[in-house]
Amino acid sequence: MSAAPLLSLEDVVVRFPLRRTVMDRLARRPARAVHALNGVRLDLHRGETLGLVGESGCGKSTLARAVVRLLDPDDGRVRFEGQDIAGLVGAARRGFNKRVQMVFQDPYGSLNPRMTVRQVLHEALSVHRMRPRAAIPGRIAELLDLVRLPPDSADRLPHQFSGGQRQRIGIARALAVEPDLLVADELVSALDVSVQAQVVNLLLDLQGRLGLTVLFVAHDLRLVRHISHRVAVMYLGSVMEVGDTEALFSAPRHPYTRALLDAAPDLDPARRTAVAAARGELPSPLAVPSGCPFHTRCPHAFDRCRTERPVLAPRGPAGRAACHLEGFGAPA
Amino acid sequence: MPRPSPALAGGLAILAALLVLALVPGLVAPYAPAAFDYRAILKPPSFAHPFGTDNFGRDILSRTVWATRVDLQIALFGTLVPVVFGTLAGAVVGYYGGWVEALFGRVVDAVVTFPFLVLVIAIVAVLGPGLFNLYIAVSVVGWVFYARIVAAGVALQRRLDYAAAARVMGYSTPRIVLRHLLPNAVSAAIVYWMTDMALCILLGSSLGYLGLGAQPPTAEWGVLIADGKNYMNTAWWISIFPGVAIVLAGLGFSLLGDGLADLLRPKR
Amino acid sequence: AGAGAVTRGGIMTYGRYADSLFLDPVLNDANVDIWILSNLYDTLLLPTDDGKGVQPGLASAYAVAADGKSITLTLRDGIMFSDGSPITAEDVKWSLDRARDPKEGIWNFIDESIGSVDVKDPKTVVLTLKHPDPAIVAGLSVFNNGIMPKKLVEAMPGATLDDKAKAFAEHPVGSGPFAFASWSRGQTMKLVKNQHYWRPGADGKPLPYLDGVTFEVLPDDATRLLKVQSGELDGAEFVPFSRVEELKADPKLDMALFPSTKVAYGTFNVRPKLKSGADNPLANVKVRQALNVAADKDAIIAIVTHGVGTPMSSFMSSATPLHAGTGTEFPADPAKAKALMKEAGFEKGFGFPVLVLAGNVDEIGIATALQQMWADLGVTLEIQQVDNATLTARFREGDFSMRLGYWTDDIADPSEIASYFGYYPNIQAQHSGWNDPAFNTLFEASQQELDPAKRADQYARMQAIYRDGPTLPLYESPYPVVLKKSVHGFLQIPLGNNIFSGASLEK
Amino acid sequence: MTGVADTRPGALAVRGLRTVFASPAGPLTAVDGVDLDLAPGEILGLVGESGSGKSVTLRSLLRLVRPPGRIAGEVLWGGRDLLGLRPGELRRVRGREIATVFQEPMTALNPVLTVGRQIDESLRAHTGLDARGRRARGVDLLDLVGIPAPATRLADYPHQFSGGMRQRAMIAIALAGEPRLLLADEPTTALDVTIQDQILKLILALRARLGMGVILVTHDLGVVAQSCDRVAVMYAGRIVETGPVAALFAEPRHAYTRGLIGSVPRAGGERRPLLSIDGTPPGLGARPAGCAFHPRCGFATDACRREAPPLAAVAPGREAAGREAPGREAACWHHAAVAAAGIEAPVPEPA
Amino acid sequence: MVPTLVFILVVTFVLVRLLPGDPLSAIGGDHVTDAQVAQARAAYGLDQPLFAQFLLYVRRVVTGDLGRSIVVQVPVWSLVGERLPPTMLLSGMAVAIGVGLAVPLAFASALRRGRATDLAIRAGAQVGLSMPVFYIGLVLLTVFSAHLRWFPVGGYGDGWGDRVYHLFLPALTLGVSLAAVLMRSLRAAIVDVLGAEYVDFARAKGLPTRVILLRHVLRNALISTLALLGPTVGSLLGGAVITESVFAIPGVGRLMIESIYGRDYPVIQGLTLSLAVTVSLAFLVTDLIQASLDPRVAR
Ligand SMILES: Nc1ncnc2c1ncn2[C@@H]1O[C@H](COP(=O)(O)OP(=O)(O)OP(=O)(O)O)[C@@H](O)[C@H]1O
Ligand SMILES: Nc1ncnc2c1ncn2[C@@H]1O[C@H](COP(=O)(O)OP(=O)(O)OP(=O)(O)O)[C@@H](O)[C@H]1O
Ligand SMILES: [Mg+2]
Ligand SMILES: [Mg+2]
Repeated sequence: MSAAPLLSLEDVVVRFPLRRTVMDRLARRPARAVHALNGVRLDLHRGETLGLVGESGCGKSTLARAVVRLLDPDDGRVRFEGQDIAGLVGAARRGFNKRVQMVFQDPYGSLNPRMTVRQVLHEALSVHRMRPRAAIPGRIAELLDLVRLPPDSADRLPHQFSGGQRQRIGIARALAVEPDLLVADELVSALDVSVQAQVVNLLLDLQGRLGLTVLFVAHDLRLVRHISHRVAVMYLGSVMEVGDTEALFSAPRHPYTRALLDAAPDLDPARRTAVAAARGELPSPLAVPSGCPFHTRCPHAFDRCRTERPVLAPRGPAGRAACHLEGFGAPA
Repeated sequence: MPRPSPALAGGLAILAALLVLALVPGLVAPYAPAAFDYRAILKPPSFAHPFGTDNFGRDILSRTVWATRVDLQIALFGTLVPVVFGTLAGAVVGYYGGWVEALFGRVVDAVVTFPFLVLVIAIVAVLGPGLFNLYIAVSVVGWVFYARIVAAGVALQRRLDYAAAARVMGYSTPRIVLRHLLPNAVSAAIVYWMTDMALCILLGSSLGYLGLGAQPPTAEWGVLIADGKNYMNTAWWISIFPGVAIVLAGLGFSLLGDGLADLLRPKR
Repeated sequence: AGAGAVTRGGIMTYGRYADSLFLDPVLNDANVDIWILSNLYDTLLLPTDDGKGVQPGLASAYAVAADGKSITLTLRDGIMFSDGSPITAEDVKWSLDRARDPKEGIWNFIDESIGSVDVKDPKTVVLTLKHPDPAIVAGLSVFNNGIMPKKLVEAMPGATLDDKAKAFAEHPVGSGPFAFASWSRGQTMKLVKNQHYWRPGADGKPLPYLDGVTFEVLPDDATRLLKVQSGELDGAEFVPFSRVEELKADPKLDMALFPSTKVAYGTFNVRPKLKSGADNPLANVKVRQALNVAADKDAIIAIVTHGVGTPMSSFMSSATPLHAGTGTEFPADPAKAKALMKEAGFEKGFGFPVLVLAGNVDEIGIATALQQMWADLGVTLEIQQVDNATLTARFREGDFSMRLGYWTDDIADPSEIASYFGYYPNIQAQHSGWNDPAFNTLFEASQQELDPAKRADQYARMQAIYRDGPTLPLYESPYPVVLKKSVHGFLQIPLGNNIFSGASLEK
Repeated sequence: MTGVADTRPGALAVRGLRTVFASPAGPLTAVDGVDLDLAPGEILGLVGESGSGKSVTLRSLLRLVRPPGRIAGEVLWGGRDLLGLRPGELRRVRGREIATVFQEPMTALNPVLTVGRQIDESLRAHTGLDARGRRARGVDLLDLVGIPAPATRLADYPHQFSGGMRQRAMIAIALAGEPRLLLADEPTTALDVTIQDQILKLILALRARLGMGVILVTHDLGVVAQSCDRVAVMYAGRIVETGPVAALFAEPRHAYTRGLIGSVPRAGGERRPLLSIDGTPPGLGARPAGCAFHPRCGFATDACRREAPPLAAVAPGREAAGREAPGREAACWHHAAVAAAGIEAPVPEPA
Repeated sequence: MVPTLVFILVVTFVLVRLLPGDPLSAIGGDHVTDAQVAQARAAYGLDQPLFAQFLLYVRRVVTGDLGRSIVVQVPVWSLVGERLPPTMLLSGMAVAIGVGLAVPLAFASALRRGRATDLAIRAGAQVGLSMPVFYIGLVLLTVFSAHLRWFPVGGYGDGWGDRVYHLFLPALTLGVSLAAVLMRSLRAAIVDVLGAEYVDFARAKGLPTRVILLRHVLRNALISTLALLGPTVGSLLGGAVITESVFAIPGVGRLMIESIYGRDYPVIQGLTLSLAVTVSLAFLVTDLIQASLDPRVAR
């Protein structure tokens, strides 16, 4: 994987300033901001599936939105095939979005409740002139087949579908413009396990058949492990560790990754523990701790962790971790 | 197609009946609305005049029926511009948010704090009395309420994933606002519209009391009620029947509003 | 109300349709004030109860010089302001000088003929006139010539006399039968008996009989009457005609219809071109006459006044001195109306708007009836309700086709109505643009004519000429006042003045 | 069919529980004849797909289903039928003997009342403590569920708490009446894994300390594996399989359970298709005849389409172990075939 | 608030001067000659260019001087000071009555949803909404004052107790339509809140029904309905214009109409300004109440 990455994030920073209320002004409280992304550096290679995990609020969705240009970074840049996407306007921007698509978490909110499946797909195909007018109905049928929706679903409204079927419609909409990169933000989180499995199977299948590059955002470690070639672990707006799936799961090199893995309930009833894997709660993204953001909960934290922010440094053959304990998790 | 709710059916039935009266008042009204009969002044309800007569000997039944046309017009034209313009303005405000929203907030403040009656009286005084100018006056103010409702709706819809999806699909802003967000954001405004139409009729009657509404001899429910004010003790029938008509119309609009609210609520 | 056994004491509460604006006799200009000011400020002469003549007031006697060019007034002995200070000749001169100053208020036209006011001795004041004025004696009984305490006004804070007068008017001290006590604007005004009033009552002791009068402001007609019916008020003005019958039937109430100089009429714009530049059919006297005879006054009286009014027989009321009409002016005659229209070349009719005062039930009633009556001529009348200010402004600019209105005399002399209705140089004959040289000449002559017979003849001719004038005479109507049966002696004279000095409450 | 009801205090026996919602389109049966047994101090996991009736079952136990829902059957709590109690008696059971914890602490806590107030009203309803005593107890309770500086947090509103703390607060409220049974409807689904882990450990610790039983409703088989003694699997308003956790996970006896377990990715199977269940659960109004699962089932035969299998013991000999370790039950005509198929084998397509 | 007030000031200033006629045409009536009009205009500075007039006005307003009424010749401050309290008391009582009626009715209606009580209450609300204010007022007056003699026929009274007594019927008149509006919204809110999970949780806690309804349901339902109250105050003032006429209350509503009809520029401007401030304050108060009921909007 030495070829140029398809997409790369370079020290991306995103902040959401909080609205100051009258009381804030009166009390002369300074303007505050949610630090959603604090300098994220990440590459996405052509044809791979990169899993992105982390606890709620750590910035996964923000990252995904920055990638598809639903928001612009306050600092740093996102490059697609080497080009800074922040500069794209008009037709160029539309062209970019044609190649980078997204599917969303919420099976209920991500489809316009008043548009039939046919209207949704027709709009995508015709706005981007994917097919001549006459060929559009045929293409719609193809797309439905691709995501394994029955052909008679075209004229139904979203509320007439189950959650899993809706996610398929979302996928079909994204695939209609034949993108290179598909960003899937918590695509299956809202679904039942059985339906999750259906959609995951579909995604695996499509990725192989169409050669898609996928950014798979999720908080379920088992799922991410199942679907990804590589995995990145985020915490409070920073990437803590990134590496090949197998290596990362079998020998995590960051205490946070370790804690996440330990906290995830194992399917095997025999492996019970009485003590919680991680202590404390997630700090507020309004006041990200200095130094290593995880130091407040890390059992291994020492003075340096509190003051100096560790950078993502190579660990092992194909991974990187942002931890001052270089030897953490290394095979003895 | 699901069975229409009782509210919707009831509302539609009432309004359809009123609409028929408005279109062909002659069907029910035995006399011309402005026809005098000096020999039958202030007569109580009788066979010849089922609702009685007023101080000009005009037939209250006929006037009440003919007034339907005027009042439905008031309801419609008094709200038409606010609905259309307010909806579009609200869409823009709701979509862009930020300083546009802040500015709009100021406008709302000003409109809500400004005594409405002053404005109406002023406009009527400048432009002359009559229904058309009444429409202008209520339109100047009314659009704000629709805009506020729609803006809130659009702002809500804008945050949903399907709006983000439309942007990721590379659709233009007008397409997103008009085709995607607006259809999902207008139902509250439409429901409010129904209430507003009833309120508009009522406003017409308050202004009629002040002489600023429909001009004589036009029969209009509010004016008819105001006409009967001095005869409450001696000729109650002058104002009772138009009063019933107003209540009925209000009921029709409000039922229709409730019914539409059910109907327009997007299915989940 | 028998004069024999009057009871004294008690406070009479009286419901008014609107509040006073302010209580200065010179600067104010509205009926809401004019009609009650005489209770606070006495004049040198007082109008008689029939409104047609004068009787002695603060002046116990007056003498007009033979040439008619001066008037000598003798002040009554022992007259005092309500605070007990004496009313002096200086106060009289000061008050009259202020009242006739053309820079003060709008009523100075009444005193236009006065050249100077001189104090001859502490009891005698002499008015020197610029020219003989048959109306000046009556003029001295008009509210704006009310006598005010010079010293107290001048002691008020304020840079100018106007400022002082305005400050004084908030807590006035006057010479009338009642003294100002308190005022909550828009709600109540309380007057109390002036302990120093000069005029004796039927029992020989000074008037008034009442301890005080309280005005309550009740703008809504129905509410005002309810308050009398429920016994909370002793009386109320402006009873809607539609309620007169009903109240007459109430055994506890006395539905009084005081004779008045009030006339209701329409005014046409008679200029050949309208403000918009369009031709004005109403400029044609035949058209106006056609409209006049097409309007059935009796029907209008039946509808609008519920039979209480009477048709006008001249442009002025029959209670106005020198009134000269007999019988209904322009009795209804549909056939003649059609003929006249044909003669005038308007066989097919035309349309024009009429301005009426917004919310005024009487005017709307009249207009609605006219609309119906004229429809037979092919005339479409469009009713436009406007507020008073708009009405006056458009009227003054000649920007109208027709308006409705009513008038009451303020002075017991026909010159006031004649000058406003017909004499072009004053206000263009009610702003109608009607300019009849013969009328103007007659009027000017009558203003200096001291011979009553000649003057009567001049007025008869003016009234005849005015039949081609700009108005649509409609009806005269009394002042409808409802009183409790226990109220005696209250009077509203034809000029509108509410006279409480003779009122008493039966215990 | 499950055996005789356990009448000991702290034991729960549910028999033939049915909950039906009236709707314009006809009755909707959300819970369709559920039998459950819970020994005192036992933790029972209730799993199943969304809409299978887990929450309604739980709410029906305390008659918390709102109109137009109607509940039938028996809920024997220490031998007393809760469905027959008068409102006043029921109130004394609710919160005092049986407490409830909901999934979304943000919506289950009243946003406009302080946490202290919400604990206080429970204490007021179920203890005789005076104001000072209640306050002291409130501090104790917050401390018990692991909220730092409890005395100061009593005055806070729910929105001032983090998600995990809210869930702890709700548990504290539930514990106010010192209940013998805790009904927990997805208490950790809204939480992050690390917090979920903490809360589950808390519940286990409290069970050990207070000896109360727990019914834990969840989607997550991992949660069941890590915290429950026994598990009941629901499908379309029925219990389709129950049994001790380890045994059931090792060898599912119902095709639905098998599909559920197979849908969860497991280490070693990366990027290979999962053992999913095709299709979607049936609607409440249109439950298929016979076994409700048959349209999605690869093992289905005509028998399944004809007749609904009863929930019956499937591991003979284990029943003798007694109530403390009731044996396995499944409602499947082909439980032997399912057990034989194992959880690794590819899915047979439904016929 | 300040920019809003400035905006309103400018609009009012321009608007009232667009009106046909001027103070003098309003008061002088038929008696005024053209010369007298010109003279009076000059005396009041109305002959100056509009902009100059505005500057002068603003300069004075900034120093707290609202000017003097042209028609009744009293300082605007004292006029407004006299007339504002009755309207405020009236509106306050109307709100109290409106809320007092709306809360129990909304509860009764929401708890018996779809049954006869509910339908009756909602139909009543519809009638309340559809009746012109002046008509309700006159009916109440006729029945309760004229016939039953329970209340005085209009007026304002002296002293607090008497005033409350006098204002009861007018406040009821306004309160009826207000109650109808509030009832509808509150009913919807209660229905919503009854479905909230914290109500289930409260029941699961074994709380008595009364506590659940008052502490949990009402309080939360009021929050959304309160948001409606602020804007209603504005329309309440509109309704007050007519109520004040019918019941002869010396309030600002009537003063406003009279001043507009009288073209009393300083009074119209002063009134608009003080009404705008009052309404803004009403908004502020509802915000504060809302904040006290809803800790989430506080901070
Ligand atoms: N539009 C926004 N305005 C303000 N804050 C925001 C906005 N969007 C996200 N945030 C905040 O930014 C932080 C990161 O949010 P993000 O949605 O990226 O997290 P996430 O990792 O996707 O969480 P989850 O797993 O809950 O989806 C959070 O604290 C969130 O509250
Ligand atoms: N009040 C109600 N009226 C009508 N149907 C209801 C009502 N409450 C629940 N249901 C229906 O009952 C069925 C069971 O719902 P329940 O909430 O118990 O499912 P669940 O297993 O808890 O699902 P989830 O995992 O999504 O919480 C669902 O189909 C639901 O739509
Ligand atoms: Mg997210
Ligand atoms: Mg549930």
